[in-house]
Amino acid sequence: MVALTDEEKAMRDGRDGDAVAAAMDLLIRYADALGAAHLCETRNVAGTNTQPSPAKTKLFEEGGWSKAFAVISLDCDDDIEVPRMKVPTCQLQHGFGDDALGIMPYSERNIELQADAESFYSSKGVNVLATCTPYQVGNLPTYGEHIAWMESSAVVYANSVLGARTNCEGGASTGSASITGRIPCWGNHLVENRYGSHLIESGLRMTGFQDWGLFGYFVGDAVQEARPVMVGDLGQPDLADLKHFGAAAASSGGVEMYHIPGRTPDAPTLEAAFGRAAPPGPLHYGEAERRAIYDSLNSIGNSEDVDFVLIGCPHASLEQIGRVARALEDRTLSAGTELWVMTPRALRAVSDRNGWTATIERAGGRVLTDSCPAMSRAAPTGTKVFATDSAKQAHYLPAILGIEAWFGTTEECVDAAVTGRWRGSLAPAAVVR
Amino acid sequence: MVALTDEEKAMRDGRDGDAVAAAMDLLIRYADALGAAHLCETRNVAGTNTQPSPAKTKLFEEGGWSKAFAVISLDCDDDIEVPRMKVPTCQLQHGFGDDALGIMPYSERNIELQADAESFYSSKGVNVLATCTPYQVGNLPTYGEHIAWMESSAVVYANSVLGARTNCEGGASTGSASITGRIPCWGNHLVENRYGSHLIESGLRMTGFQDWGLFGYFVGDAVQEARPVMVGDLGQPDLADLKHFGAAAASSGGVEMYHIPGRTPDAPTLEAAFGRAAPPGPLHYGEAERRAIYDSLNSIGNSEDVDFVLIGCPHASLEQIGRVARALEDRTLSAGTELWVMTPRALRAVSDRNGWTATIERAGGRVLTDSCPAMSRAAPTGTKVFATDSAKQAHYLPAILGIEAWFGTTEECVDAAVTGRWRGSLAPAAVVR
Amino acid sequence: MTGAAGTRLVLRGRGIVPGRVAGRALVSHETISGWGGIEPASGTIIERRHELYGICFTGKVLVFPGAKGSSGWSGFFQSTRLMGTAPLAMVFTNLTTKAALGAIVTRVPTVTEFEDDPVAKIATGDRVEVDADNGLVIVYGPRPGHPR
Amino acid sequence: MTGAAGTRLVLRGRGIVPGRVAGRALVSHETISGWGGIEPASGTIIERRHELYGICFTGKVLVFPGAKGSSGWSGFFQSTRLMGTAPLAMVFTNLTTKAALGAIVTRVPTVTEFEDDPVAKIATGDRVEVDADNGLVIVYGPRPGHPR
Ligand code: F3S
Ligand code: F3S
Repeated sequence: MVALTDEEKAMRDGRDGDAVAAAMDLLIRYADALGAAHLCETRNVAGTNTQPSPAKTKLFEEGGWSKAFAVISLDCDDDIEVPRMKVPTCQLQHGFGDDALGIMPYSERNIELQADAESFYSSKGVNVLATCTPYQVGNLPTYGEHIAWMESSAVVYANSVLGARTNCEGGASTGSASITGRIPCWGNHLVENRYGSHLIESGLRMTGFQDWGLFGYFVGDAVQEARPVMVGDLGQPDLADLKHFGAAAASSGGVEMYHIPGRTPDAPTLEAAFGRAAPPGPLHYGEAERRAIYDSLNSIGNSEDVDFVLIGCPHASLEQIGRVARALEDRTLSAGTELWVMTPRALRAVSDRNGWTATIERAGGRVLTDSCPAMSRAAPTGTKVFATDSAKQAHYLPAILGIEAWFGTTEECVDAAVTGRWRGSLAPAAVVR
Repeated sequence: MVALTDEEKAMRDGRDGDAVAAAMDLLIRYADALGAAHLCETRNVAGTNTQPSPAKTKLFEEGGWSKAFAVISLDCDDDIEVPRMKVPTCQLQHGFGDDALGIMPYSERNIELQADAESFYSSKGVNVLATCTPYQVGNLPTYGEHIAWMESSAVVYANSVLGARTNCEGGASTGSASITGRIPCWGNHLVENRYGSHLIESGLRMTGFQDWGLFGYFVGDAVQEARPVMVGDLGQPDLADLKHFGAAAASSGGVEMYHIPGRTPDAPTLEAAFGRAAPPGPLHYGEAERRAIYDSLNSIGNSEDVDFVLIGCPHASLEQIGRVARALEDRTLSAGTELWVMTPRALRAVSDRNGWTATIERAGGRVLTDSCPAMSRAAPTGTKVFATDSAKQAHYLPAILGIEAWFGTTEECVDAAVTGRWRGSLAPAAVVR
Repeated sequence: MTGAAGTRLVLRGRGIVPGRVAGRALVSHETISGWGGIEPASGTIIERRHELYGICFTGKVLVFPGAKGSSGWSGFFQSTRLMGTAPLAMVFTNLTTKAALGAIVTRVPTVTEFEDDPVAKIATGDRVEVDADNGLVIVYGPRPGHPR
Repeated sequence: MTGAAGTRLVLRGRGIVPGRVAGRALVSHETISGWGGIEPASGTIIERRHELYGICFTGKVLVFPGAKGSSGWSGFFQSTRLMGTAPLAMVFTNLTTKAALGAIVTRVPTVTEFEDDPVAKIATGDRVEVDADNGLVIVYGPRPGHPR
């Protein structure tokens, strides 16, 4: 049984109202299911309440957003009043917003419902970031900070790259955390569970963004939910590289935490990555493994006529938008092809200011926000074949929409948008001798 | 003499044009002055080229922005053509923009000149973030990444909180880095220079944002340019706390790097913070020291009639804006008092969406971007007494504008804006027994 | 009850959502995704390369190694409850936050942390009783006495 | 030259911006800020609590412990060059990126990394020769032979 502080008992017993009591009840059931010894305090919650779903719509129609919050975010059937968020709580990606109207088969009713939900949650103090990359827009937990986040690609970034501590939370646990400031202290919150479990030895140097995505997809497939430690002469990753790597590893497997000694903060050295345990025998990543992952990500593509290009999964960094804009300067998209760049609305404001949005739109592309095709299950009408530079989107979108996929570099994707044809191929690996 | 790679020699010898050759020449002179053995590669540069100054205006009038870039950013008197940035380069805070027009004594000509400079630099690929907190808006270097940043508050954050590596660079070094991707590998770039030099033992728990600012101001004053290591039962800082702490330490001293064992990534433990050296005898931070810093920051205030309140130095986090909005709900500023919240334009977009900007404006306050009163030497006309929750702004603004200052909590500042009176006082310290 | 006729096997684990139910097992040897993995409206597995692609789990005792994929897992299974398509019970091997929270909000009896791997011991179609109050899963086999 | 009449002291350091000049010293015992510390248009120290508050350094050999404050340091001193208000030379104790880059872009002979601290050895008004080509600062005193 989870041990509670006096403060936590008071919340459970109703001192702060029914909603807080229900939240504590859910957290206690959840902590007990996990076998957590106690709860951690948190001041940083990232969840998703606003995205439309049939179940949510039904609840809203029954009893408004309070009802939807009670059931979905607290697992509570009572009529409760939703209090203000107790701790800073942000909204992650949700469904498409206004900018989607009329450009894809996405329901106007969903857009309206979501806007309404957004107003409701804003009035309760939720910070609507509307992105899967809160760390790109000012929600930057500090090293060792206990946080309660959803979104697998954000969770793996927060744990591994920022050294914050979170499990892969869900709607009810983040909802309950937001009004109590508590989350079960289990799993990734405890140092002893953060050490590496698998050693991956790369014989290749990563030559860029695509390489980091391929490597991440390999690693996730190889270790599933475990905690891989990557060594080798990998080169210096930047934000976009690690964002891409982690999202891929969280898609092909369920990686929530990894170490790259010297490049991620929890492991200055290989030894530190494994704690007191000896590193296990290594798995090798070389040319053949890289090629196999590339081929597997490209096994769903048949037709080389590309209707749709998607950049920005996880949501594009400023550098990525700048790269797309540069690649599209003085070019025009093929008549039958759409190109979308997904980014947080806050970064779209920077893209506008830098003239990147205008360059992309002049070529016929779009910079969209809040969601993505996989999340909202919507691509341009009639899309049969899509291309992306994201291993994660290539993993999910064909399954979700039943379309073909090509995976390549950012520049190959832009080329496909301009020519309407997929002409990508895997560049030679940088083998370390 | 700094050792150059073949690639660097080719740049120096003009392979990539005159501007790149001039940049290499500056970097070589600079590296030799420092005694650097070699240059590091960098893909992340943050500088400031666009802010108007009399010297810059003169150069612009002589030879356009190319001339200004050559002289100020490369220390070169030749007529050169400015190439595109070679590596991702962002623009830090500059002068006030459009949103300042007519609300303060700030020259319209400066605003025009800056907008013109901004277009020029955008066309060269500069990412105009226009903030002293690039890490809040998507420029997030990874652990161990070599970067070349200006802005002391950003430098100390990047080194200490993110574990990236940068010295406190200047206009010419960042200008040269932006078109070469190189910076002297010296100082904070080398692990052996990153260990702690001073031990600060706090007998107080930090109870919030103000406490972190007071503590930072104390630490900077005590260690000047050195590398302090803070221990004690400090509590869990969040982004805003460490942003504030570092900016204060960089203002009262010149701290570029610090450690809080377990809270900053370079030092999981006290021992790790000092490397192979034994920790030196500690300096103590207790109630008396906290009180003395508070009194010193408040020694410039005489009149309790506050004309102006400034929040957001370094530029406000979303949580800070939300706090101000909440404190201003259904209130109205005193007729004679202005309240400004400074934040990056990207976060202002989020503030707008969350309704916070509207709440603040409804009360009579403003959310402004791009700069700050100290940077642009401009406050509302007639300001005699200002109040702020930022130790850094309290340190600089009275000197720059010759006005009186009060330093307090965010809520005390908002109260001063609403009542027109300063009623702040130092809350009791949380003494750890 | 563990001594009833036709009892094949008693698996001992830990109950994490209380309750007792009996029904037919649906066994997945592969982990299950929520988002991109199931369709709550119909209670079916929709991941194209999954061994249970197209199969409906509504009213079944879902036996699986664990949860994978997006953090929406619990939300997707909660939706099955709200849409009336939930499984009857959950029996899984690996305890993770996704699976634990998912089981809780699906509100079906759930047992995990077994001494023996349930995925290896139970076959689709087996009649099983899930006694989450006592952390037991009793496997009766496809029909009483039928050899496997 | 080091043997010339009236020589008081030779300080040995490292020249980081080449050149040789002679002039009067202006000594600050406190570090100097760029932004918020000097006014380039007039070449004066403007930090209110600074020991040299209101003093002009133009044409002087500026002797100081080091640079402090904002990263605009080099830019502010570069502006003194562009506005014609620069010091004649720089002599400082602590080498940092701010001070090194500032000296370079001010383009005045500069020596640092001394065996003896120049701030302790030189007084305001001393005649000094800065020989940055050889890393030397020769201090002649306020007038030849005058005891200090
Ligand atoms: S929400 Fe983000 S991580 Fe990818 S699947 Fe959609 S862009
Ligand atoms: S630029 Fe930023 S750090 Fe403070 S002095 Fe101005 S707000």
